[in-house]
Amino acid sequence: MIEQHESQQTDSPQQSGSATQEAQGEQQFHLDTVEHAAQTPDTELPWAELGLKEDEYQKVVEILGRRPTAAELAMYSVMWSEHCSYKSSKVHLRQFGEKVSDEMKKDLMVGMGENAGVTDIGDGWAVTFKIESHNHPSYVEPYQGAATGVGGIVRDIISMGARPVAVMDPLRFGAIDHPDTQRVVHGIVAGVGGYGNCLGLPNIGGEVEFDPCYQANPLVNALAVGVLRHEDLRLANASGTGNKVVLFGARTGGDGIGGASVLASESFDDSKPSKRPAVQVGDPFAEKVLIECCLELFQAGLVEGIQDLGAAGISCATSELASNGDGGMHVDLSSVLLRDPSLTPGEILMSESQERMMAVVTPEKVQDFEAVLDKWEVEYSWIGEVTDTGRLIIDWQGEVIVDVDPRTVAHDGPVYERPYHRPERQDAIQADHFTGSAADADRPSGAAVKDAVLELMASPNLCSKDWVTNQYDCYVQGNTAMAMPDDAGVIRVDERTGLGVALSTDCNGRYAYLDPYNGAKLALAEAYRNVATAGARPAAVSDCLNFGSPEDPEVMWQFAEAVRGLADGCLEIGVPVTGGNVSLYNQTGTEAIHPTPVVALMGVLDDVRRRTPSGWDATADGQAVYLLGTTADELDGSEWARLRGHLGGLPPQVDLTQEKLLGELLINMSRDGMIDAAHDVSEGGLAATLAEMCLRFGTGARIGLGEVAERDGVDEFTMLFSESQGRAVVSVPRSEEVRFKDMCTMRNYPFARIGVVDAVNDALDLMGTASIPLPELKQAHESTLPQYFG
Amino acid sequence: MSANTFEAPLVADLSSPAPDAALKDVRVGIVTFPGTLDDRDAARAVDIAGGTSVPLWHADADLQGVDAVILPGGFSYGDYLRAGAISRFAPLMSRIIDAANSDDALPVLGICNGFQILTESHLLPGSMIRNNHLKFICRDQRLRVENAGTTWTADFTSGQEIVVPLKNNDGQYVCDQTTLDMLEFEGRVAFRYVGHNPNGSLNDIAGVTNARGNVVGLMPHPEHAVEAGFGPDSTAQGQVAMGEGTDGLGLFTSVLNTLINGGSRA
Amino acid sequence: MARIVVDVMPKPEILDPQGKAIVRAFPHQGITAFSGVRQGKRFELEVDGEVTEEVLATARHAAETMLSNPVIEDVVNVSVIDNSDSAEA
Amino acid sequence: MARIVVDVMPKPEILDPQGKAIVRAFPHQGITAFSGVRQGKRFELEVDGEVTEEVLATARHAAETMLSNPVIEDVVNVSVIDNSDSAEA
Ligand SMILES: Nc1ncnc2c1ncn2[C@@H]1O[C@H](COP(=O)(O)OP(=O)(O)O)[C@@H](O)[C@H]1O
Ligand SMILES: [Mg+2]
Repeated sequence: MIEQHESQQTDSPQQSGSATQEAQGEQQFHLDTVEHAAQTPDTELPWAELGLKEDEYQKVVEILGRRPTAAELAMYSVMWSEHCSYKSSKVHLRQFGEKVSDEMKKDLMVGMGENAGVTDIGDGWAVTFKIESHNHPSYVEPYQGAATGVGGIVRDIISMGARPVAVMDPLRFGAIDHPDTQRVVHGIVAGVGGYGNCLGLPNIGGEVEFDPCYQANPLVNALAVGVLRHEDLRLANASGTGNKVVLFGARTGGDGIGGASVLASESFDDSKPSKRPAVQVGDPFAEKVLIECCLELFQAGLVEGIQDLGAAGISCATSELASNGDGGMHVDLSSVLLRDPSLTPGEILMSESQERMMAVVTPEKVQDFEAVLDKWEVEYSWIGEVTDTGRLIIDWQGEVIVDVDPRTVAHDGPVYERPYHRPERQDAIQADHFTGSAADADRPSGAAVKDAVLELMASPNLCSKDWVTNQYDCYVQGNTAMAMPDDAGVIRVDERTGLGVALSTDCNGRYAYLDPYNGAKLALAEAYRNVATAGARPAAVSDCLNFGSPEDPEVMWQFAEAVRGLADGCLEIGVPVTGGNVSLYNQTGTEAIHPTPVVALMGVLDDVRRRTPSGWDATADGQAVYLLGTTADELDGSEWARLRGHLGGLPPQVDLTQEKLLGELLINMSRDGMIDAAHDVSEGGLAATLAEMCLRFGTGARIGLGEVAERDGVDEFTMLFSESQGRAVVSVPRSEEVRFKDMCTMRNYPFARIGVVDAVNDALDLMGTASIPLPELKQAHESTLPQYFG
Repeated sequence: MSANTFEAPLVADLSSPAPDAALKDVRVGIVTFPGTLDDRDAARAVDIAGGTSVPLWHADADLQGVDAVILPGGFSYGDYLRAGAISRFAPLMSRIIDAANSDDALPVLGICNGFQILTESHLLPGSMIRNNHLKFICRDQRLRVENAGTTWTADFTSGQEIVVPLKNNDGQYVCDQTTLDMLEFEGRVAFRYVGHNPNGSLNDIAGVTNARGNVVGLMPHPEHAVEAGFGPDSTAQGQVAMGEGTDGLGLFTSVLNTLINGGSRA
Repeated sequence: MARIVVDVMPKPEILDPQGKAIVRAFPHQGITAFSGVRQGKRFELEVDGEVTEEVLATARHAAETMLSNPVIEDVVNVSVIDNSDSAEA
Repeated sequence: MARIVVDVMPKPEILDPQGKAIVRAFPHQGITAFSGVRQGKRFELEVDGEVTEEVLATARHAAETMLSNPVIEDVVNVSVIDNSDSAEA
């Protein structure tokens, strides 16, 4: 790329640069200063190579009133990239801020737009959480891509002033038997574990799905949650003229600027390495130290504002800190500590080296600040100070190379109204129902149901995920009240009172493919249900929207529909979106992934000891098993349809008013001790729910579905495998049955007694149909991943 | 408790206060190295057992007069080079090594990374290498207490089984044949894996003790099985309600009781 | 029995957290002679018969495809150790 | 700038799980020339000035005390690489 650029542009700044360089002797780079830029308006810059469109470049020129310097070009190009500026998605994401009621805002301390949203959970405690993608890097180098994905999201949480307390990892892989899936699965799982385990953050949940649409496009979404006292809240702003700006943590190297090596044209030194690493290597140990160091800084009140360094590195941190504060900052880039001394100023501004933070410190606290960093042996350098000029000015070896209004870099990026339209094939897709299709030829009945359930529970998407989750530490910190394989992860926040939070991440990409609007609502519904089954009151949403190319109007339609659906859904169910992340261009050639809007939902528990497990144990012997909700023929997009190679029709109906009602029931019943176990019905239908509840603690049940099937007007097969929403299975102690039934009746929620817990027979007995011995079920459930991955 | 507890053993005049109050006077230092993860968990375990936890910093030169020391789990220095290899050189480690080897026989427990630090420091024989399956593993593990005569196992009976979490990358215990014979002959295998050897450790060894029984190291994490609701789903007796397993508590009560009832068993 | 040695190092431009941790620990041991450390891997492949050109080619192939990750590592050496009992001193 | 190489290998009598996994994976890649694999570590120590006997002695000392654990590992090589830009080929 470099050679190409140099040979093409014989008239470029290099020419004049060579002369200057000779004159300056020691000067290694030709420095494209602001002054020089003003004098050489006609110089061509490699804006296209840096990913800017012509009109975007013209806008930069217009903003500055001159051509940008090479360093300014570097800043604008990374900050105006899709990843940093949300230029394709912004117009849609606005709905998350618009479709909110006052009630939803009640507990919101920090909403969208900051590093992560913050929710008041009472008693002076607040919780911050966010989910982000690291999809593309994880395909290139699975271990490091996944590891640095975890590292990045954790830094977002620290930058709010919070202590990170847990992580989660929704993952999507290609077909389980595809040759490349081995590499990707091993690398990504080891990477998530390698980083998270080393940070001492319990992994409390996530997802694993295999589908050919994710071939060459695995999804690695990472969630981190942190807790803080209200008074410890920190924001990313640089205020207080004269305050010092410090960069600390790892040194800056050439990481993550591979694609932008075109900037090497700043240099004339041929010996300069032309290769910049395309892959970032994480150093979880450095990040662990950084966490403890930051927490000590917060505790001692030593920082005014703080910002993590993620995408776009110093460009992002300086322009965001400056534009969110008093609006001015003066930085000397020469003081940045480098791992690779050959980096040019533009590269330093763009570098995405991991494990770095930037903070604003008042002059009188500088010494104390340094003492804390020295204690933790964290490297730092003071790189500038806050000014009241309204300008972000960056020097390099005594010369001004950047002089911009920081808002224009950080906030005034381009906004696209990308065209979108409903795909023509969507009607045909939605008309192709499973029931009655060729794939629906042989519905199992009678004794054959046993093999059907075993096949379902052994399938890649419903099999036990232990092979993955056993590689994650769920115990560290000693506050994990619940984790895999239960419906939600539960973390204690206050050791005295037991106050805590529950989290779940969910998305069914097949539903979203059939109907992106309702697919997004269904993801929300499932996350909501999972948190409520755990006994927690849903409080806040974060999302990670994984889609194909926004330049494809049909993909853009999927995106627009999903955002509309999620925003409408959140308003209906009364939980605000507090932040999230968009990942576009997840496609190979013209084939986009299924739209995958992952919803992460956080709920609050007054006492985490009261959380409800997703299965019954032997002490529950004889307890009544109830099904809440009703079942219809909704097999389109189901796991059963997937087993038979079918994807078409319409996803299950979603009624968020009903979901909310169900949630309230589950929360109240848990609090009042009316239920000992609860598990929602989702992928795989009632069959999967019952199987999982038996397998949770290895205790069986006797179930009769005849009556309830008759009530709902469906056959037993549909009863077992349909994925109708608004359902959960609970076990109720005999002494509580009257109260339980009264509560359902009072709230007018459909319920049916479908059986009893049976600790004696060691089987899931579908009476009159089939009996499945638990050892056989367990074997089927647990063998699949080890069989493929060892 | 101030001054030097080794010169003035706790036993001396602790007959009057209630036993609980006496335990409270035992100060157990928990060392934090850069990258230590389970320090707060170990401190919580000591406090739940009735003692008083005292945070210690690896770079300090002073043991603050603690009566016992725990080197907790984690990835000190990222486990770079070898697990425990860099921490072993911390200033506080020299103090701990001296005190453990001195006549006062300071009780020292190394859990997981702490165990690795103890072998790197040669306070305990052998070493840990990568798990034989090459993966990090987190599971609830059944163990047998083989030696109930150490400072850290006195509240158990020999042969008693417990269930505590195990979580590590490098948990495979190895040593040469002579050392292995010696450990077995002298009864210095403190804990053994039961039912399933999770990492390929020689002779199913999960933990060992030094000859005097004051220094014990083990790979599994007893501090994650001390508080009902936040531990394993089972105990050695069988299944319990979710998270209710507290079989690990015995290690922490052992040291407190041993110190109160007459110092270490040197 | 002969052995082939394969040496793999992290690419120079790639962060090497292990090397970094070691070089920062050295001064605490009074070791100040080294300004940088990088940690790589050394593999010893045992060959039962003779080390022919073909076997060496196979070793090079294994080094590039399995023993190293070309995205972040370089194979810096593939060579034969002759004496079978002790490595080069 | 010169570099000193330190090579550390697991002791022959100690199990080497990583080497074992590699030798088992080889046949799946059609590689059958090797009957055993052992994986060790290679350290490159950067020396700013000249590599004196003293510096080399320090390297040996570091190799024995820190870079290897004598219970499970042997230092099999401490030597100087001369050219500063590329490792031995
Ligand atoms: N990658 C992962 N990391 C951690 N936990 C996971 C992962 N994948 C699945 N799990 C856990 O396994 C359990 C089953 O997953 P899933 O069937 O997707 O749950 P649900 O249907 O309740 O959303 C849940 O507890 C989930 O959190
Ligand atoms: Mg669920």
